[in-house]
Amino acid sequence: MFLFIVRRIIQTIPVLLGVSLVVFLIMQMVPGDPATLLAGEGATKQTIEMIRHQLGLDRPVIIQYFDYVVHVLQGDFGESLRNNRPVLDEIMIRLPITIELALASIFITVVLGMLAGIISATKQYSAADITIMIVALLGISLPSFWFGLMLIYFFSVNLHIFPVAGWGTFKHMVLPALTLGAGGAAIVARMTRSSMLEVVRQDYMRTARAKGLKEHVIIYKHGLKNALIPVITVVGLQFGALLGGTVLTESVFAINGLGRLIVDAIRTRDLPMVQGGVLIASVIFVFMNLAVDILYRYFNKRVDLN
Amino acid sequence: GCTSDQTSSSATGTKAKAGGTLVVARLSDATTLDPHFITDIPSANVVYEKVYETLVEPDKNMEPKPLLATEWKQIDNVTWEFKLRKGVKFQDGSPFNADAVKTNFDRVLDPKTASPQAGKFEMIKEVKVVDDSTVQFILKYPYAPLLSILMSNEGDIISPKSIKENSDKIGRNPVGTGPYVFKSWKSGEEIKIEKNKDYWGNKPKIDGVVFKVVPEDATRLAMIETGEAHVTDQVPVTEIDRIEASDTMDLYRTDGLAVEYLSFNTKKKPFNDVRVRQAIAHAIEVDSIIKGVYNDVGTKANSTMSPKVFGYDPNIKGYNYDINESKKLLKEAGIKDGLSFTLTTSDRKERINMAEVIQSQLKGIGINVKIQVLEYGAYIDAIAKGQHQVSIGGWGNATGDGDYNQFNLFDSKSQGAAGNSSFYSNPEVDKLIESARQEADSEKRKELYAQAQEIENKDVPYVPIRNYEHLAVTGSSVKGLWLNPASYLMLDDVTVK
Amino acid sequence: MKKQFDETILEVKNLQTYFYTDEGISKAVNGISFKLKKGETLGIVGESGSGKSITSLSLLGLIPSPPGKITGGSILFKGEDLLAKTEKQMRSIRGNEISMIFQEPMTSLNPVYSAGEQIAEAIRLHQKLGKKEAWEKAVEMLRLVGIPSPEKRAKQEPHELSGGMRQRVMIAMALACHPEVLIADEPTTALDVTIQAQILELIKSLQKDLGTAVILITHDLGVVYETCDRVAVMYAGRIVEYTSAKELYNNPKHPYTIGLLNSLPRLDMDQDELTTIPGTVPSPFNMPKGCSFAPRCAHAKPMCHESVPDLLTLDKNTEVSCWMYTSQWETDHTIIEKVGIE
Amino acid sequence: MALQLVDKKILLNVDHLKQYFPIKGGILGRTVNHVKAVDDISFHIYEGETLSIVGESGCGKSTTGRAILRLDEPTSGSIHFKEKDLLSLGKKEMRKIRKDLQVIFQDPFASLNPRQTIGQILGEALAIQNVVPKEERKARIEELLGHVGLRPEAMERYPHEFSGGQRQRVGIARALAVDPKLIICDEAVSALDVSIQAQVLNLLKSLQKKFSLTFLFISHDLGVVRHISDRVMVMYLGKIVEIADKKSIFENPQHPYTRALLSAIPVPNPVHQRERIILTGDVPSPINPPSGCRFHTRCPFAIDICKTKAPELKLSEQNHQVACHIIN
Amino acid sequence: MKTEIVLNNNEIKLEKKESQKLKRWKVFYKKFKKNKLALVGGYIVLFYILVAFLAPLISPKDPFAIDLMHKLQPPSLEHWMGTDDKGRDILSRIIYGSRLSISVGFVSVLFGAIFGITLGLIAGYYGKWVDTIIMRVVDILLAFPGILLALAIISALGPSLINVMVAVGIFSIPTFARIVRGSTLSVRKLEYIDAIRALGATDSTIIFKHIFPNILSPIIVQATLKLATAILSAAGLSYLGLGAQPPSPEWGAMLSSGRDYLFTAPHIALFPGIAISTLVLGFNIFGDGLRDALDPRMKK
Ligand SMILES: Nc1ncnc2c1ncn2[C@@H]1O[C@H](COP(=O)(O)OP(=O)(O)OP(=O)(O)O)[C@@H](O)[C@H]1O
Ligand SMILES: Nc1ncnc2c1ncn2[C@@H]1O[C@H](COP(=O)(O)OP(=O)(O)OP(=O)(O)O)[C@@H](O)[C@H]1O
Ligand SMILES: [Mg+2]
Ligand SMILES: [Mg+2]
Repeated sequence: MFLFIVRRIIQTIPVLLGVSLVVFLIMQMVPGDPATLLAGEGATKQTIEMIRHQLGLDRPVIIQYFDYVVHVLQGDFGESLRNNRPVLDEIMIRLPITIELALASIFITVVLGMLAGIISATKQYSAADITIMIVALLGISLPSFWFGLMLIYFFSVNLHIFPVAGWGTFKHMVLPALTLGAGGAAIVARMTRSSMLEVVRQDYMRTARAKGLKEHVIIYKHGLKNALIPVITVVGLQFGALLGGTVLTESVFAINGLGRLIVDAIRTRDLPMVQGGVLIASVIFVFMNLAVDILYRYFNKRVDLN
Repeated sequence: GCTSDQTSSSATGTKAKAGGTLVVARLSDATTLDPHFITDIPSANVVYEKVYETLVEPDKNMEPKPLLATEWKQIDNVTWEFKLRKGVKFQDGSPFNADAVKTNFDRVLDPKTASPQAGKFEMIKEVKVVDDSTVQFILKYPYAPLLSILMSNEGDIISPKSIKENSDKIGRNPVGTGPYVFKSWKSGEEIKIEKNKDYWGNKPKIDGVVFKVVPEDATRLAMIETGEAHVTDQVPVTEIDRIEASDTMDLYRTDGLAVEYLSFNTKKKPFNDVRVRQAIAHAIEVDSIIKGVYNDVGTKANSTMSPKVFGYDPNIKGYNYDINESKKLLKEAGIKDGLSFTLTTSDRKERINMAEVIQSQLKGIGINVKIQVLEYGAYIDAIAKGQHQVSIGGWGNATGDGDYNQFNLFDSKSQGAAGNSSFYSNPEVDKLIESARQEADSEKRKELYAQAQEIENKDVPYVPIRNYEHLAVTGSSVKGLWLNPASYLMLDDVTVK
Repeated sequence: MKKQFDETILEVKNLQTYFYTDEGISKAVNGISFKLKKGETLGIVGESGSGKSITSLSLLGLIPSPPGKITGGSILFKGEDLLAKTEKQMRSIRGNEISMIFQEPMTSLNPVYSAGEQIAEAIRLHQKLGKKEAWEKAVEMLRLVGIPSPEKRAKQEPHELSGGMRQRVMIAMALACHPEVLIADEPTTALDVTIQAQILELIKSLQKDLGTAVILITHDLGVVYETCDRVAVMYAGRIVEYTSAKELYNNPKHPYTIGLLNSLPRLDMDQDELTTIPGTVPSPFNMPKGCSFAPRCAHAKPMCHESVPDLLTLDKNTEVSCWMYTSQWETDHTIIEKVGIE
Repeated sequence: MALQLVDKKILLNVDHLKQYFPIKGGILGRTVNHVKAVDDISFHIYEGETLSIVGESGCGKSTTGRAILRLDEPTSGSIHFKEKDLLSLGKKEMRKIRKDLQVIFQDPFASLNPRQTIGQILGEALAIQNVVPKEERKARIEELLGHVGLRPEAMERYPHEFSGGQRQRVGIARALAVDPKLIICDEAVSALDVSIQAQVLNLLKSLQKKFSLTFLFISHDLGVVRHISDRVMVMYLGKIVEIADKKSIFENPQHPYTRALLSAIPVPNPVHQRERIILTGDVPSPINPPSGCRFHTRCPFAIDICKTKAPELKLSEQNHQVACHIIN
Repeated sequence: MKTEIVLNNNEIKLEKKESQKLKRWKVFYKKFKKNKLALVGGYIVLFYILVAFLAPLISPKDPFAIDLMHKLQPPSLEHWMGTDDKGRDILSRIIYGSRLSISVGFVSVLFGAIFGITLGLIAGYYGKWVDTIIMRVVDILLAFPGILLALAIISALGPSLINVMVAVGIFSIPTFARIVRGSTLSVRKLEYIDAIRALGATDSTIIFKHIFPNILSPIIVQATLKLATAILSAAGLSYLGLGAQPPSPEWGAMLSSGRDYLFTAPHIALFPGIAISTLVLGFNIFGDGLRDALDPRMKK
């Protein structure tokens, strides 16, 4: 297992290099120049040139990239072009928030989703099942920004239960986590249901019955643990999607997260910031995947470690 | 393309000790708090006349008033002398004096500083210390609007101690003489400033201000409604009816210095033909844009200069809505079988809406408009490079002086990034702008600008659409807030219940 | 192998299990009857799809429902009809008095629990033992089925065990509560011959020690011969011949049984060509009207296509379901001799 | 089938064939170990005969077959088919020679593309090797179907509409389509019910006669093997332990493993009951096979030398080779 | 020969060729129909596709006609869904917008599917280092936050519906590639692939003729589900101002333009919201139904 983890971590290096190269190339393609944006309106060509030089943007592209990679390998992510702050500092402000948000929504995703899925599966084709599945599907099909604003107006403006925006306390987390977790919960519910229905057909479930076990023991003890395996995968992917997909929710709830940082950086052509943000997001994603695989292996011992 | 930057106005403290913290919700975070590097309003708004003060400040009509300088006079064409306020201390305890002023201007002008604002002070040859409380500005050439620049944000006076000790950290640790002291900045989230207990003037009534970043319009309003925030100064025009009807929110409106316009790339066919430009100007029904798109926020513009800017000429007629005239002009220009062009705009909602309405209006005279919405960075890039055919833009005015408008928008030297997005070039206009710069007599300056505007009106490189009006929403507990014409929040008299 | 069996422990009478599916009704088990005596081994043989597994699942009330349903007959276990029992009563019988080993050792164990846990679970349930005692008993059972170092193996999960070991775990699980009836549904089909020999040997010896009655389901006639006392041959949901194991080989009666024995490549003689049964098993949704073997039977007469013959008792030991042995059949020796065993 | 043993021609010669499957591991995912699925075996097949490979699951039967067909690339060794070294052929040449080497698989459900009709399946086989001109294909397909006892209408139908036995016939027809010399039958009848199995075995035998085919017949069912083979090869854990004429193997098995294997088969015949040798334990893993003779861990007769020295395949009597220290 | 005669009495009478195909469809439809929900999904999708095709015929008004005098009108007999902030008829815009939103779904999924399937097939079939390289590249795509990729692409290429499709398409590549690779791996192990290889078929024949058709079901299912995601992603991009160019009535753009009127004129956001949700819902349950109907194990 240890070897497996180490190997996986080593394997991420080329992936991350690839990510940084893609970011770099894309940012070269994107029209718009950080210096012009920095200079503000009405700046003269000389001013813009001076800023370009200051930022080192007048060097050949290849050199810029190599320089970047060399620095990153030394743990130096550079400084924001926009506000000259170390990229890593800026990211570290957002990272905990993003992770908290992601965890809170994953919590909602898992708890709501699995509960609904199990109820649905054990009562297949009942009214409860159909209702849950329709609600779940609605959950998937609502655009998150819309859902978020609706939640704000209902729970914050009208009922004054939760604060509108910001981050920090438990109350702050509820609405964003709900907004972000709802779609995932719906997916998890459906996955749990179908996985559960699949497991119910397995031979070992028949063995359990042949032992004379009670039905709920069969479902929850023998079934659920096996049904979890595909659910874990989905939850993992969902978590990955959360890291990138939080931008809208972060905007709606004014959460100072990584997603917004990266989007803002793209908008201001703040290359080091985009690079750093995307790299860190990728690292998290990769580690998430790793965690999922480890969990997966924990639940599914049949998978060999290769 | 939004509008622009700085103007002035000042926060002279008031008495009353109401206390409380004012929470301001706004679209974006500051980038730096170093006035020599600030190029955007969200940054300037935090420090301008709050943490820092300028030598002179603008009043509600953009007229200069004493602030750190108590009086000033023009000694000759190129020499201005300022008497400084005595007994003022910076927030770090260092004294405010002539040396401090000199240190500031030396810094911004030093090429090593690489300040993007250096260009604005380019006419200054040197700042001379006469005595501890007197300085002289020696200019390279006569420059009438000097005061207007000194009273804008880039004229903020920074503590000389911090300039000397950590010049490159000022962006994060602003120290000035103002009524508020910088407290903290959580990047991307909020900036806090606190009442300056040792302020030389009238101390603020509130304990401090928090500037919170809330990107979503609807969320900002929701925060005002629930009392989570007290002020927001970016308000969708579509919400004003609701705000006015609400008893938890108050709407504040004030005329701005900016103008929105349609800009033709006069280098590109067929817009190099003045008749085509005139034809289009006649085909746009501005009133319905202002009502339909802007919900009557702002007024119909006749010039690219707003009425509040020095040099504005109310006699310019502009182009009336006249389809027949328009068709006739097009015919004269030899355009028979219709005209198609791309209208480029940035991704601001109102601008897009405006583009759609213009598109539908021009359809009336057989002009086929394709709308191209570009993300801000790409938009700036396209305009600077002159890749657009026709664009929607706006020009604010950091100083309230006509030069800032005329020079950037019309002078041949400003083509592209510097502001002249129509790539307009008319030697006559160039000359008028140059002379107005150097003319000390304000009546004569006004006359020169009037002449320039007359020509520009005839040439229509821009079709002026709307004079800005700034909106702010406050919670009903907030009293005494005002916005100056450059859209800065003025907090001198603010109280929060 | 001469044993004396007296007490009937399980009696199945005219059991019918149908599946109601989209394509139609599948009469998987279509009226079968047999008896199982204490300590006896009954073999059920038949080709794939003949209803062997469904028969065994019916006995335990484990038919997947829907679409399956027991539509008739009775299952008397120690004189009581299992079909009349509640689900709760059935649970106390399953795994306790009647237990089962399944066809697929690879998939019949829950992959996420250790072997020991899975055995101990049944013990705790039925014998009301504590966690620790149950575990010890489970280890004991593993030792009994011949797993070396059972303490260690008990802690391992199914994927760490070989196929043969898994099947032993299944057996240990089934025998843990000393059931009176053990149903083994093709317990060795998935295993290699040398392992199969081990497992069959094990079942035989355990049966001798514990006195359990066994129903052994298989399609391997050799296994039946070596392991069983009596045999029921199933074809398309029915028992076509019910006799002692010896009798089956020495003197098969039903044309299907005869055909089956003939198709088997023999280890003891050279054949240039195998005798085959023509055609294939009829589709369960499309059963012939009369005897279901009639379309493949070389002797079939019009009457065979008309109606199904009852199970006919030929002598004390043998029952057969074939018109040939009824009085209605005008014996035609030529045909019988032709297909008769060489 | 009385074979003329005198002038037998070797059709296929396998020499020191090894097939190791790498096991990836370690930090960099390098190959850390191998599954020694087939470990240095040599044998040959005569033209027109049926050679069977028997042995327990995982002993390398299929791997041998697949290596001959180059479905997997063998690790080392050589395979000569009609004097040509298959392993040195290029991709194109190999494709050509595939005409002579065909295969029939075990699973009647997995061995036909469910989305093609029988006609398409056979037609494609004909097209790939361009056996007959396009116009004649249909007639040829009908002929092939006739050979395997299916009616021409079967052409229009999909595999799922057939029973297992019928599908297996289609598989046989596909193999026959290209007029092969050698057909490898990998458990070709194992999945079939006895009554159907007999039909297919008969068919294979009659086709062999008709088209003078050579079979490499892989099976674990000794009854079937005895029925169909001329010679039998017994494998254990990637090695050949015994190879001999059918008669010799079944009447006079020499290797302890062969004997155990034969004795383990339940036989419904009281006369032929042998004394059963019950082997203990499981087949060891082919990743770390036991040293010396691979069977020594389960062999009731193992002596010291068995643990250290691997026995070689030696002629014990005419046409009968055994790899065992005790015998040799 | 015995066996030849044997099969005659056993062979089922052959129906005509057409009816064979028909029968397969019928079986599929029968299974599919069982799932009432899926059927509803299918009908919803069909309904929207019809609407898209018939847009010019059924749309009551000109979807582009701006009428600032009658803006923000609530639903009425004249305007069934009211008018938007420029006085355009929302119903007509939704009708025309169905063309855009459905094409966004289809084109982007097609784009993602073509690349994803090709990559997945190649990786799965050839294995070894080819697989390693392709899957690492796919990992990069997967690790790359989707919306950022879109943002970057659109910033680079300029916003337009086509570029939205490209962007959304690109981030559905990994999903397709992974699914296809997995399925390819399992199909590749099947004996008929070895059989056709033993016959001497070329790799491309094997991949495209034998593997591809047999992994279609998971692809189709994935595609219907992705269609739903794609439409939502496009809406999300519109919200960020990166979607369709005005005045095109793409639903996501309509929805996000309505967010300024959530309280003053909620119908502006409501109707496109409903349109998106129902279409996405339709695709989702249709996809689920397909999965069940195409899954041979789901006999029910
Ligand atoms: N869940 C089910 N739904 C519908 N039909 C079923 C189901 N399970 C079994 N059947 C049918 O019942 C019949 C008997 O099946 P059964 O499993 O008892 O056969 P078997 O004799 O055990 O065969 P095998 O040797 O293959 O295990 C078959 O025709 C099968 O199609
Ligand atoms: N592609 C492969 N990669 C790794 N190991 C393999 C591969 N193919 C076969 N093996 C291993 O090689 C050994 C021999 O396998 P092979 O399939 O030849 O056995 P077999 O004798 O045909 O068994 P069976 O009777 O089960 O078909 C087994 O241990 C198997 O796990
Ligand atoms: Mg069975
Ligand atoms: Mg094999």
